[in-house]
Amino acid sequence: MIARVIVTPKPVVNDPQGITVKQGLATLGFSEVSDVRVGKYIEMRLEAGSEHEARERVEAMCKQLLANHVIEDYRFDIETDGHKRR
Amino acid sequence: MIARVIVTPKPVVNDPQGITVKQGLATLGFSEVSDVRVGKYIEMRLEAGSEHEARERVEAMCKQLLANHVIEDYRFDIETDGHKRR
Amino acid sequence: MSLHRVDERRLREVALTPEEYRVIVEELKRAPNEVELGMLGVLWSEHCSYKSSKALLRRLPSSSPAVLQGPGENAGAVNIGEGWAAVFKIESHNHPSAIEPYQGAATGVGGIIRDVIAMGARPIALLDSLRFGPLPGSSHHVEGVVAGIGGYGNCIGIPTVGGEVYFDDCYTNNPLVNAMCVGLVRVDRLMRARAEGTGNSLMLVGADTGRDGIHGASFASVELDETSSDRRPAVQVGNPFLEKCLLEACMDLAHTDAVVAIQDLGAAGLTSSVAECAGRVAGAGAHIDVRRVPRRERGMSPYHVMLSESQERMLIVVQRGREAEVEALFQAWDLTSAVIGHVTDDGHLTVVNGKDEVARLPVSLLTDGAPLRRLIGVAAEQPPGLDIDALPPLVDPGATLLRLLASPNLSSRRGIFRRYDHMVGDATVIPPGGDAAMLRVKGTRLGLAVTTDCNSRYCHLDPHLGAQLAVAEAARNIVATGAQPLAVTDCLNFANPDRPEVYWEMEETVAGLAHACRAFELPIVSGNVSLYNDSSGESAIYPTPVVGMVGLISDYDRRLAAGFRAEGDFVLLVGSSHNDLGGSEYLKVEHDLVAGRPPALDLARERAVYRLILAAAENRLLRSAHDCAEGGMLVALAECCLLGGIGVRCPAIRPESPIRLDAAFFGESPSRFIVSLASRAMPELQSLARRHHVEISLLGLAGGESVEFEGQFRLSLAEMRQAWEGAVV
Amino acid sequence: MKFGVVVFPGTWSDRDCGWVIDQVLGAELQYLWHKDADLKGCDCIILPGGFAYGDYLRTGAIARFAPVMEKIGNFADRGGLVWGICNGFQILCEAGLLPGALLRNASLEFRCQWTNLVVERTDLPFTSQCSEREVIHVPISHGEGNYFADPATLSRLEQRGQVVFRYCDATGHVTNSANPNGSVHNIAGIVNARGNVLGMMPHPERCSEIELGGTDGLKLFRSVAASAMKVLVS
Ligand SMILES: Nc1ncnc2c1ncn2[C@@H]1O[C@H](COP(=O)(O)OP(=O)(O)O)[C@@H](O)[C@H]1O
Ligand SMILES: [Mg+2]
Repeated sequence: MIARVIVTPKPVVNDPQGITVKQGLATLGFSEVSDVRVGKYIEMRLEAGSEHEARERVEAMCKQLLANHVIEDYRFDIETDGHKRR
Repeated sequence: MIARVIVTPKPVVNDPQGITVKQGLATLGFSEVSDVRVGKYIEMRLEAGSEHEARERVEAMCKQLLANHVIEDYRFDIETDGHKRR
Repeated sequence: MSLHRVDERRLREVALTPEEYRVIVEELKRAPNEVELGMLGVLWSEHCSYKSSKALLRRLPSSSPAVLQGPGENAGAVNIGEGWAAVFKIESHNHPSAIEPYQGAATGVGGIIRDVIAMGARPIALLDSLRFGPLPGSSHHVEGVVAGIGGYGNCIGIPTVGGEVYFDDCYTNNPLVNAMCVGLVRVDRLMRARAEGTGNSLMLVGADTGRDGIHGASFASVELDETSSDRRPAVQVGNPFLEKCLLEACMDLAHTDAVVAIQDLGAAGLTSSVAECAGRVAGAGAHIDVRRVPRRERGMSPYHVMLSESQERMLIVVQRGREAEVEALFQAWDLTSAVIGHVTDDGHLTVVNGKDEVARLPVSLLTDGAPLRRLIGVAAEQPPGLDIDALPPLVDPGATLLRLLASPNLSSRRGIFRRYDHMVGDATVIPPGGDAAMLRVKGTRLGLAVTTDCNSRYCHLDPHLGAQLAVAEAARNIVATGAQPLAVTDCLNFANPDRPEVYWEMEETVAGLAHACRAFELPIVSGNVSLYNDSSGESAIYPTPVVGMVGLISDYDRRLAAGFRAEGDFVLLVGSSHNDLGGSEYLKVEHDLVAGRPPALDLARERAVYRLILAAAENRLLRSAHDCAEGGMLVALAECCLLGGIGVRCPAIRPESPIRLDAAFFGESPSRFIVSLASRAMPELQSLARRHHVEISLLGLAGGESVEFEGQFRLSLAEMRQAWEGAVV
Repeated sequence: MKFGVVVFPGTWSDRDCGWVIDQVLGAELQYLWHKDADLKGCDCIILPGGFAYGDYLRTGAIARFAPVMEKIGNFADRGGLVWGICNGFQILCEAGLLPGALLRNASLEFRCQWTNLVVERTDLPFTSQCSEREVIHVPISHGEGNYFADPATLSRLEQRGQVVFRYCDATGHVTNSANPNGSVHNIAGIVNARGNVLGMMPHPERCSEIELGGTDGLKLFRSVAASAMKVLVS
């Protein structure tokens, strides 16, 4: 299976990287962009008995390692097809 | 509108971060994970006349700034509801 | 002999000429197979074989009583006393950095560190010599390269203590990124990468092998053109964390005597490291099985494995039967290691894939077989002359000084070096920002001064003289710290040597380097050559022979920094000034001219000035010393003030004819220093100067918050600092 | 007095801390390997600077799971002295031994430079040799030293006086321009409520000898050496 995790800075955390990207875009003429947040994307290939099980494991990975709850939120989806396709 | 861009290291490119995270997960007992790639997630709020136009603009942003096409691939989706919701 | 048919395109792919192919067939008495062709292609590339420069490099002096290891190993080594050897080398990563600035620069740093590790030394310092097109156009490259160097050096924990940055149109399409690494090792622990002992095991340690960078070496040996970006997958991504573990594990190897040699994997990966290691021992060969090479990806062919340039890998030659000891040392750092083959005595590099032989080539054919290229040098057109009398007189020296301080070639580099950890190691006793940096050798009083220097505008105007001036400037920077110049490493960056004027520049440069190094009794113990720095034949770079130099002081307590230290100190100019405006930054900034001859260099005078400064430092007469370089006396004086936070008051300068006022202030005559000293030390310095036949003249008194030449101009330190620190990023 | 200096893969200030403890301070030094399950009788544990596990994902994220960290957590719970410097501070935050987190510098650039710190607590085992509101001169070297805590945590920290060091100008004024990384309230170092776990971004081990530009860092090492005698680890 494939898990796709997205980790984003919490809204209260200021995101200097997002601000810089926004400025960079403006300099390049993309002034239609009013807000940018930069986060992380983590793609994992994993074995699991069921989608439910995978979901529980990935949830645990996010809690323990992939995101820091003081500053970050996370969300993810699981693709079971990926498993079948292999 | 909201654009959600995912930038990932190209498949042939070495991803030290992914390798290290995979090892970290294994140490924590998540040995079912066989592969990890770490990339960037960029969420942008932007104005555009149409979804089509937004798509073209975001494509240009990715090419020019958001992704380094030497070592990275990108993909994105556009949420027009986001616009309506505001 | 009938030429075996080979696809022309295939030959181009591996960057071999039909003539070279003919030599290969003749030597092998058969056609090489695909894998062999690839292996020969990379090892015969300019980058690995030095086929265009080898003949020239032999002219460089490489010995002195201090030399423990000259050219031919992964890095040079000199004895610095108290049982210690300093190990160092400089290397280019120009082409990769042009394509991908961050990773190109980062992996350049990673590569040069491994060369030092291979000598058994612990790396203690990095330097970076950089050249870009003018700002702001080049800022993307500058940002990427600086971030990449910092990204690698900061993470691995080796301080980046020095370097240089220049901007010129000629580097717009061909930025130069040269990195130097300095290490320390006990003299009796100095390693050599020699595959000794038939039957000994070859172990590959560190990163798993992926498909990255295949043909990187050949890539560095051709000009960049429009299709270069299509080859971008050749660019590798560095992993400084892994290299840090590799570094520590290699240091731990000193705890066992099971290790015969360490060799890094750089350009041309496994092929070159195994061939080089075997090539250093007469008659030695190697047998390796690609199947035993740990992979990062599936589906890799023997060809891929042999040519991969995956970073952060080392080859270790281990005594047979003791592999487990070595494996355990790497295991402790969570690093994989694998026995991939063994040393043989058949003089061949044999590659098998399990049971199948996939390549078998004489080691000597790989390492020394490339036919040297006979190139012809034809003197380049004389650059424009300079009619100094036609230059308008200097009106407002203060305003000119401000413009020069703000010129990107002269401005403060703090915006760059504060992005580098230059303190880790607790050894940096002179930080970046002045002349040479200095590292103490912990546990002793020894100090190592390190610098890289080259004014390529001089080299463009006169490569022979320019090369000498580069050596002199490096030595002057070392001497300014109170250290004695000890040895040199050089990185020769040139355009396409097939062009006669470029090859002529190379000949002249090497002759100039050799001449100056002989005069200063400085051996060149290591180096690197980077050619084809011209995109599509246009916009060739200036000849850029970067000189990396190491100097020694027996007690770092006597070191000198550039900044003024105390109000009321005498400020002196050591050496004499001439009408040396040719090639100066003043001409470029104020008159938009790159013209004339570089300043004349009298090597004997230059040495006399070194002796004076070193004797004065030895006797603790001086409180500061700074060499005069680009921007001349006044810029040097301004730097002394800005670095020390103390101004200077001077009587007006009224040079005697024929010396012009602009030349007195901004001319770039070599063999000059600005020093400061307590007034009571003056008589002693005067007699010392007389004894060394060096002219010294009192410029003024340190003190206050401004630089003032009475009746000529006065600038506050604050406005000078604003100009100086505002320019570069 | 025995200092334990923890070594993770990717740590690099271990040798500098070791040098100061051993060669400058003359105290007993014990390196602790990240896989160690025993603190070997150390009185103060230093988590030094570096890029443990490359700081991949987040600074300190992987390091905090090292076996030695569990022991260090227990040791801290019993009142043992734990001192995180730079990467060590980041690891302590990740491990939850200190509140908050360290974000990327506001400039998005790595910064290696000297800073001034005003010492706001001198009643701690780490700062007893400093004087009240003394300004000390200590270098930083980090890309992610931008201290962040949510408003509630922040006000709790301030109320309880847990801010030990703040970036300031040469005269001790806490100003925006003296803040090198964007940290909230110019915070450079904090201590836990009990006062036995200190985290700081600046590097005292880089300024403990005059030839390196200053000796203010040695005051902190001396403080620990002096006060460790008084701390009873139950
Ligand atoms: N310009 C030069 N001056 C002196 N020695 C040089 C020069 N260029 C290369 N060398 C020496 O030639 C040898 C091969 O260089 P290189 O291929 O760059 O080394 P490596 O394989 O370690 O990267 C080295 O010993 C190097 O020091
Ligand atoms: Mg200088």
